[in-house]
Amino acid sequence: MDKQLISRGTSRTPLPRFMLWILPWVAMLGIGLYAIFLCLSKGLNQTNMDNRFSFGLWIYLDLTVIALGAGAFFTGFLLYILKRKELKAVINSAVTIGFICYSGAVAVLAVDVGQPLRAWFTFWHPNVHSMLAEVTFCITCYLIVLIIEYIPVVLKNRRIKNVPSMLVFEFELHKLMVVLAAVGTFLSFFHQGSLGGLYGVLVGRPFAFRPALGIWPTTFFLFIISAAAVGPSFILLTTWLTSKISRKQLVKPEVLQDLGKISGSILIFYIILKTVDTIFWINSVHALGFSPAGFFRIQEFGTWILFLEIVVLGLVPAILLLSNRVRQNTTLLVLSATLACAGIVLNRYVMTIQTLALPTLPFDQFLSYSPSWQEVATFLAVIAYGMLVYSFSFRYLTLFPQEREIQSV
Amino acid sequence: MLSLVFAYAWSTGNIIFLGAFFTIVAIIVATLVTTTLRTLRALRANAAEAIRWKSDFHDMPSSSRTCRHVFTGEFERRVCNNEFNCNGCEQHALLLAQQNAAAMPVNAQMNPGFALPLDRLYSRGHTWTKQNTDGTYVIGVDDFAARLIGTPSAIDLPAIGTRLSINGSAWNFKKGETSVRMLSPLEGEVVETSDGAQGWYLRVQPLSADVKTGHLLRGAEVGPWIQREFDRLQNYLADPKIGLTLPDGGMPVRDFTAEFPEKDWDAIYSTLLLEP
Amino acid sequence: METNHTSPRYGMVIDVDRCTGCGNCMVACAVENNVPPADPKATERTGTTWMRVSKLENGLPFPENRSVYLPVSCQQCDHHTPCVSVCPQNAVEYDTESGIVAQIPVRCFGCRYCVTACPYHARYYNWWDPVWPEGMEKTLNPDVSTRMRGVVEKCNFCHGRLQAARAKAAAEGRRTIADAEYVPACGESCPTHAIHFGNLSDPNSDVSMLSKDKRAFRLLEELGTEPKVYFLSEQDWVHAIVKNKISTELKGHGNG
Amino acid sequence: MQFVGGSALGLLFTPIPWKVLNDSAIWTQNWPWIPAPLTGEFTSFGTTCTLCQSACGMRARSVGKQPVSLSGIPGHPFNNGSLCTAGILAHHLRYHPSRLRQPIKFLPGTGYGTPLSSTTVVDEISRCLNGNRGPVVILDGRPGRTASALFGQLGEAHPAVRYIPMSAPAFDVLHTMSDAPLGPLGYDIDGARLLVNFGAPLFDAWGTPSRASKVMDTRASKTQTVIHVEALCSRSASRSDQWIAARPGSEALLALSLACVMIEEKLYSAAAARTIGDFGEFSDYIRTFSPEAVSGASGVRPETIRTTARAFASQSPALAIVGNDASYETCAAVMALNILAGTVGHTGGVARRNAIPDAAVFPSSGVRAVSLHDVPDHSICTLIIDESLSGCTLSDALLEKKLVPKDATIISLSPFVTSRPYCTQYVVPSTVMFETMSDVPGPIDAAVSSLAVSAAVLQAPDGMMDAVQFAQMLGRALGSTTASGTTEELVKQRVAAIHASKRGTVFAPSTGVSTALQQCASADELWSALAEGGCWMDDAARGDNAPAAMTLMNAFRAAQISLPQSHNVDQLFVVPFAETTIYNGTPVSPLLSKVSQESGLRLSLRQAYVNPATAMARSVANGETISLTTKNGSMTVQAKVDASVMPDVIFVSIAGSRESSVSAHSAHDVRLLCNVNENGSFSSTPVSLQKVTA
Repeated sequence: MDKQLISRGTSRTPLPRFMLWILPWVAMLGIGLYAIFLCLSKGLNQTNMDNRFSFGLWIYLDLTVIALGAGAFFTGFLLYILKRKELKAVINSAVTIGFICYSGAVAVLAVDVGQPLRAWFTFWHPNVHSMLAEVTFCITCYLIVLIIEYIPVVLKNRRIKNVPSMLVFEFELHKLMVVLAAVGTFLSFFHQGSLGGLYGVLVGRPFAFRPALGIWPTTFFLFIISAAAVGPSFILLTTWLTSKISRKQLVKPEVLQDLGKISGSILIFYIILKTVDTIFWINSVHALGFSPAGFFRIQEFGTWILFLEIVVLGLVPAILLLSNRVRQNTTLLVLSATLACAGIVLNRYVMTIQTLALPTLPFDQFLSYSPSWQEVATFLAVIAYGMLVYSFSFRYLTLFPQEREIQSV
Repeated sequence: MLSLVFAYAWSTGNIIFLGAFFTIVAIIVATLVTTTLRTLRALRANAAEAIRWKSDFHDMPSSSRTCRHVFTGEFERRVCNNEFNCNGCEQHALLLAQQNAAAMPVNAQMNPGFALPLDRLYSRGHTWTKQNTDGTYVIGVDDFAARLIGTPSAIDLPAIGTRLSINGSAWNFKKGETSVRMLSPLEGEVVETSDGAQGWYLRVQPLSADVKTGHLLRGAEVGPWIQREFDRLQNYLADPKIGLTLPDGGMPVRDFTAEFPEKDWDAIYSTLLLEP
Repeated sequence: METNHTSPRYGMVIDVDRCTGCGNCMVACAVENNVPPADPKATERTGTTWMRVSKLENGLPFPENRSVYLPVSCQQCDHHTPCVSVCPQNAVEYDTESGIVAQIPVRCFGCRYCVTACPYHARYYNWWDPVWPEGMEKTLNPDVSTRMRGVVEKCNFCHGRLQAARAKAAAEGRRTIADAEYVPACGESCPTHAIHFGNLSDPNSDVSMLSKDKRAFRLLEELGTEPKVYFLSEQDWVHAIVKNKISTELKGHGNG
Repeated sequence: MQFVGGSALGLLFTPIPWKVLNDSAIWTQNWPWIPAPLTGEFTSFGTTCTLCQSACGMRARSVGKQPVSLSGIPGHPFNNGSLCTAGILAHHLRYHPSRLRQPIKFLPGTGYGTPLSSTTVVDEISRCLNGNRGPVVILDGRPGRTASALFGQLGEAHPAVRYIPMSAPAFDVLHTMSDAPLGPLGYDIDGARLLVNFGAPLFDAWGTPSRASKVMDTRASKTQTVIHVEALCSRSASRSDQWIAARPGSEALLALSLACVMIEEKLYSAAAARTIGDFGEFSDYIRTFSPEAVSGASGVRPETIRTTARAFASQSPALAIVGNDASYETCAAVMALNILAGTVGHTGGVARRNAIPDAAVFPSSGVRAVSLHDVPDHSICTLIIDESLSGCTLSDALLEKKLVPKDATIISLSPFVTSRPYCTQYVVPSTVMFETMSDVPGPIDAAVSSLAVSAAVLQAPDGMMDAVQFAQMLGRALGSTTASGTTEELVKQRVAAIHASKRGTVFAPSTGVSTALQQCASADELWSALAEGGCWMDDAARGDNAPAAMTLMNAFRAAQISLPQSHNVDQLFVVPFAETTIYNGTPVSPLLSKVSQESGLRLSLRQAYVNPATAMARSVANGETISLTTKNGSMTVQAKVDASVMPDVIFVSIAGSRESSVSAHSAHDVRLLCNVNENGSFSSTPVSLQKVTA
């Protein structure tokens, strides 16, 4: 039965070994689900969040996975709108990762809010000025889009496509994929931006606050660009990892190099803008009565963090990825992509956690926060969920169409 | 959301934001509805098999999609992107107009030893068809497919009256756990089925007088084609460590499947019999 | 958030030189607004105190160390109110009739974005369902409904009292209410009369005049949110520290 | 049919269903188990707070009779609209989770009591009192009530019973120093020009809640100066005109040193000196405590001491006050200052109040009041304590010392479980405020006697006794006669007697003004003014009312004041610390979590202030747990690093108890770590500090 589900012409590890691989993830997911149950039944007192650190690990996770999941929309945009056909090799994987990231993020958000049953109020009483309303609307829509985009990948399963209606539906849906890609791109632009705006609009948090360009703070644009920059890198990274773990070549080397090049070119653009933004911020923060240097006076969050974010994890990978010679070398290519991803992971950390750790009032103290096991378990559950969905997708669905051709040669 | 909602105001922000949101929702819904309607229409029009071929065709590796004009030597390399629908292929029409295909001699050397009589037309899925005197067509499998599969463990034939479409499923062989779909070379209604003892499996009544057979291989194309297919097969069967060592000095055996039981026959059938 | 100067804008002026940090305002507020006692596991960072008295120190070592107490509730920002614009579902509203920033807990779904947005840390999330010792629920204020866990709440200048005062005025055929008729619980409970409350739009009101005093300052004034809570102090160091925020407080880590 | 269907369809196009959906979404979203407030008409009534003797007038907003919030009555002579933090929450006490529902009997050494029935406990108490086992002492934590009079009657009627009214500790000592009874005492703070305050939280709910406001108001007119002596820059210290940072435990030395300067420089009142029988002996005694000698131990420079002493002598009337939790030694030394300055019995000093004119109802025997300190050690077989009211601070160490070892019995009346594990104890559940009629004597910071009443508005739970009923029950058990009648009848008789005296003024909340009692037509009129939260105030005692003869060494012979040996500079000390008198260990409303647990505004139980330098030297960060070990034991507390406290001293909270007072006597109580002297006073105790890593 298992064999009947695996795509023809691709070989997968024997079922027992696959079971062994997913077992730890299933366990991790199980513990996480228990933690989620605790949070939903007993309330968020199960977490270590508080009135001062009211956003914690989960919001950080949401911002990060959504940035990393940007590969889905950006690859779709390049493939369907800009017709970069070579990206067809990774689009299914990108869609799957996007689906995992967004569904995971929405699931965690549902736990993160105090009254999930009232979440629909956002649609009923929307405050259009709120970045979170924008995020909620766009993410909900985009998750639906991603589900619709993921459906064809599932329907292409060897067994499922034997059912005529499934096959036809997939075929017809695929014909309209360009519409969904366009909608997805539109939505992604907005919610990636809104996630940046989420903190950028916080006039009460001068560390995160940025002046508005038009109606959005600069972080709105920085988040879009950084997500677009790092999305391809993350696809590159996951493809390479999958390839390493499954010990199979899944895409032609040019595909990875292409992803790296796309990532690098946007990243350098992002780093320039981020630098300009930082300089403007340093100058504007005085006007709010704060000293920019004061924000970095705490040892844990010294200026080194700024250097690490912009130079080591920004400029360096951007330059590396733009070099042809580096891209030819898989190790260097993967390393650069890792650095780029780490840069965004750090950026989201700085925006979410550092912002809240810093004092605003004259009698405030620098705050520390460490998540409770329930928060960590929920966090890990999302990772386990992603691993499981991706593992099953990789095993039973065609994530890398080139794999078969590469195998048959 | 609505003016009925408490404290709602028709402000510019609300109109733009909610307008954009509802447009997006409408587009998503419209896409889904369109897809569903089209699906229903296609299913009602019995287009499922044709769509399956279209869908499968693009999932096949390019080595399976070699243009027939490569076999005749007109091209060094050419990959078909037209679902092997030569009838609708401009390049095909152009080439046909330029030359007389029938004039080309059969290159006997190209045939590695399969019995492929030239009195019939061959589909790329290794089925052949031949017109009976009564106007019906019989459909069978060619020697390559017969030797490839050997003796099937079961044959799943369509019911009498089933309508076949070009490159749609004709019938299925079962070989062990693997199911092999055989492609129909032409369009028509099944009027008789057979267990293959007489060399054919289906007898088909064409649906119209204008029977489309232009896409089928014939004459001089058959030899080079089958040579190419055999090369691909040998590629699969080759031991990656010691290279090509076929029994009988590279001559086809009666039952390849039985001869090389350790091979991934599911993948080989899939590639050679065009079912990705 | 246009300010309508014809309608009242309620504000508060707190004389920190008079504040002894006794905490009366905090408990009177909790009584008035049906804020439950702490869960046994609650901390300074998870407790709910619509009004919170914080200690502001001059930063000098013993025995030069001096401190004043700042009772900080919602500062009722008048412009660019940070919490109003961020709430995704309009659970925070700026009432143009009173200038009060109102939280609507029944509409709140507990995303805590407003809590993050507020620089005054004046917003409180209900980490626990409210629990009163058996029988004590009889002492709840009938004018204010209780809240369940998972929603955010904050000071609303005892909005219930404003409504009661308005209703009383309306019953007596008056269209306006006098400052003395409407005083939030914190102001009423202050034993040193450090908390002044009234209509900032009325140039002759007590608070209006005090807010223009040279002793007056507001917290994080430069953010431009126009808080309607003023503080008074004659002590220079208080002004100095409030103006020069970030340099003094980074002295230690908060617990947690 | 079609019509119905059409209407249903049509309805969808009207706003009605959407509005209903919308409204129900908004208004029904509350868990069903979340308590909802009572509904009903708002009313209000006036009453008097009985939580302490300050007798604050309060107005209760109520639904029916149930109070839902309390506020001070503006214009009230004592509190003028203010209440203290505990007073605001007085209506919660009735519902306190650790409220005693049934009598309990504790056996020595156990923290666990056995519940008894109401009849059994009376039987057992009768048996205990009739057993002729030995002396019985009745301790009255709030003298001056009707119940106090009944307790006093018991003391007179029965030879084995002694009645001990407990006034403020400082006044207790002053009584000891006086050769003749001084009568009721109070601080005339309003009249004082200079106030030297030895650690009383003057700006933090000491005395009447309006005291802080009154003192601040004198700032503008510069009519009063406040000098505060304390080891940390507390709320009161930082708001006083001058703060003298003295090492904890050195207050008595410092006060004696001030007295020494006054005697050395002849700054004392000559008139007062003439009344001191042992002036010479006292002068000799006090010479040891020169500013130079005391400076080291107190950390106060000799010049500061001299300057303060001169100011105390020159800015007459000057008054020295102490907190209620001050040690016997401190009280003695501070009262000696007042005596030397000649302000006892004078305006702006320690006022001698006239007794409440109720002799017609409760004839006084004129027996000299004694303090617990005067009772011989290990002599009390049965101790009766009225703990139904908070505000009485009893040193457990002192109690234990006075009781017959192992065989003693304590009978206490209390709304909460108060376990004293060193003896057999019966706790009788008492009513709380709003459940019983009670009369309240006046505050410590008032110069004259007064009376206010608090009426019963709510039904007391079954089996609860008020203090009067308790006294009557004891009377029956002892076979003595006490005044009979309900509490209300007795209080009314008392009020009638006051009315008959035609002395003083009465404050009526309905008018907000005080008028002479003579203008009060009837006792009923006075009664109704008092019942709605008013109060009666006596006239000020006229002219010089200084005590005729004093013997200071009465107190100082018992006090053990000596100059400490020089101590190790690095030595840490631990001190029990209560920021304010309102959390003196008795249970308070759980809502007080707002000012402690939920905000850190005040120390919670098991928290301690540590100076940043002290903390840093031991790598302790704010909020970390530290373990304190003295020769008496050890406990863990959370360190609150605070630059306002003295280095090398750990101030551990004894306050903020939300739970039953059982915990106050358990391992959480820092007092168990501290050294206790003969007088039951805690001294600052050497301690070692260990950081606890989780």
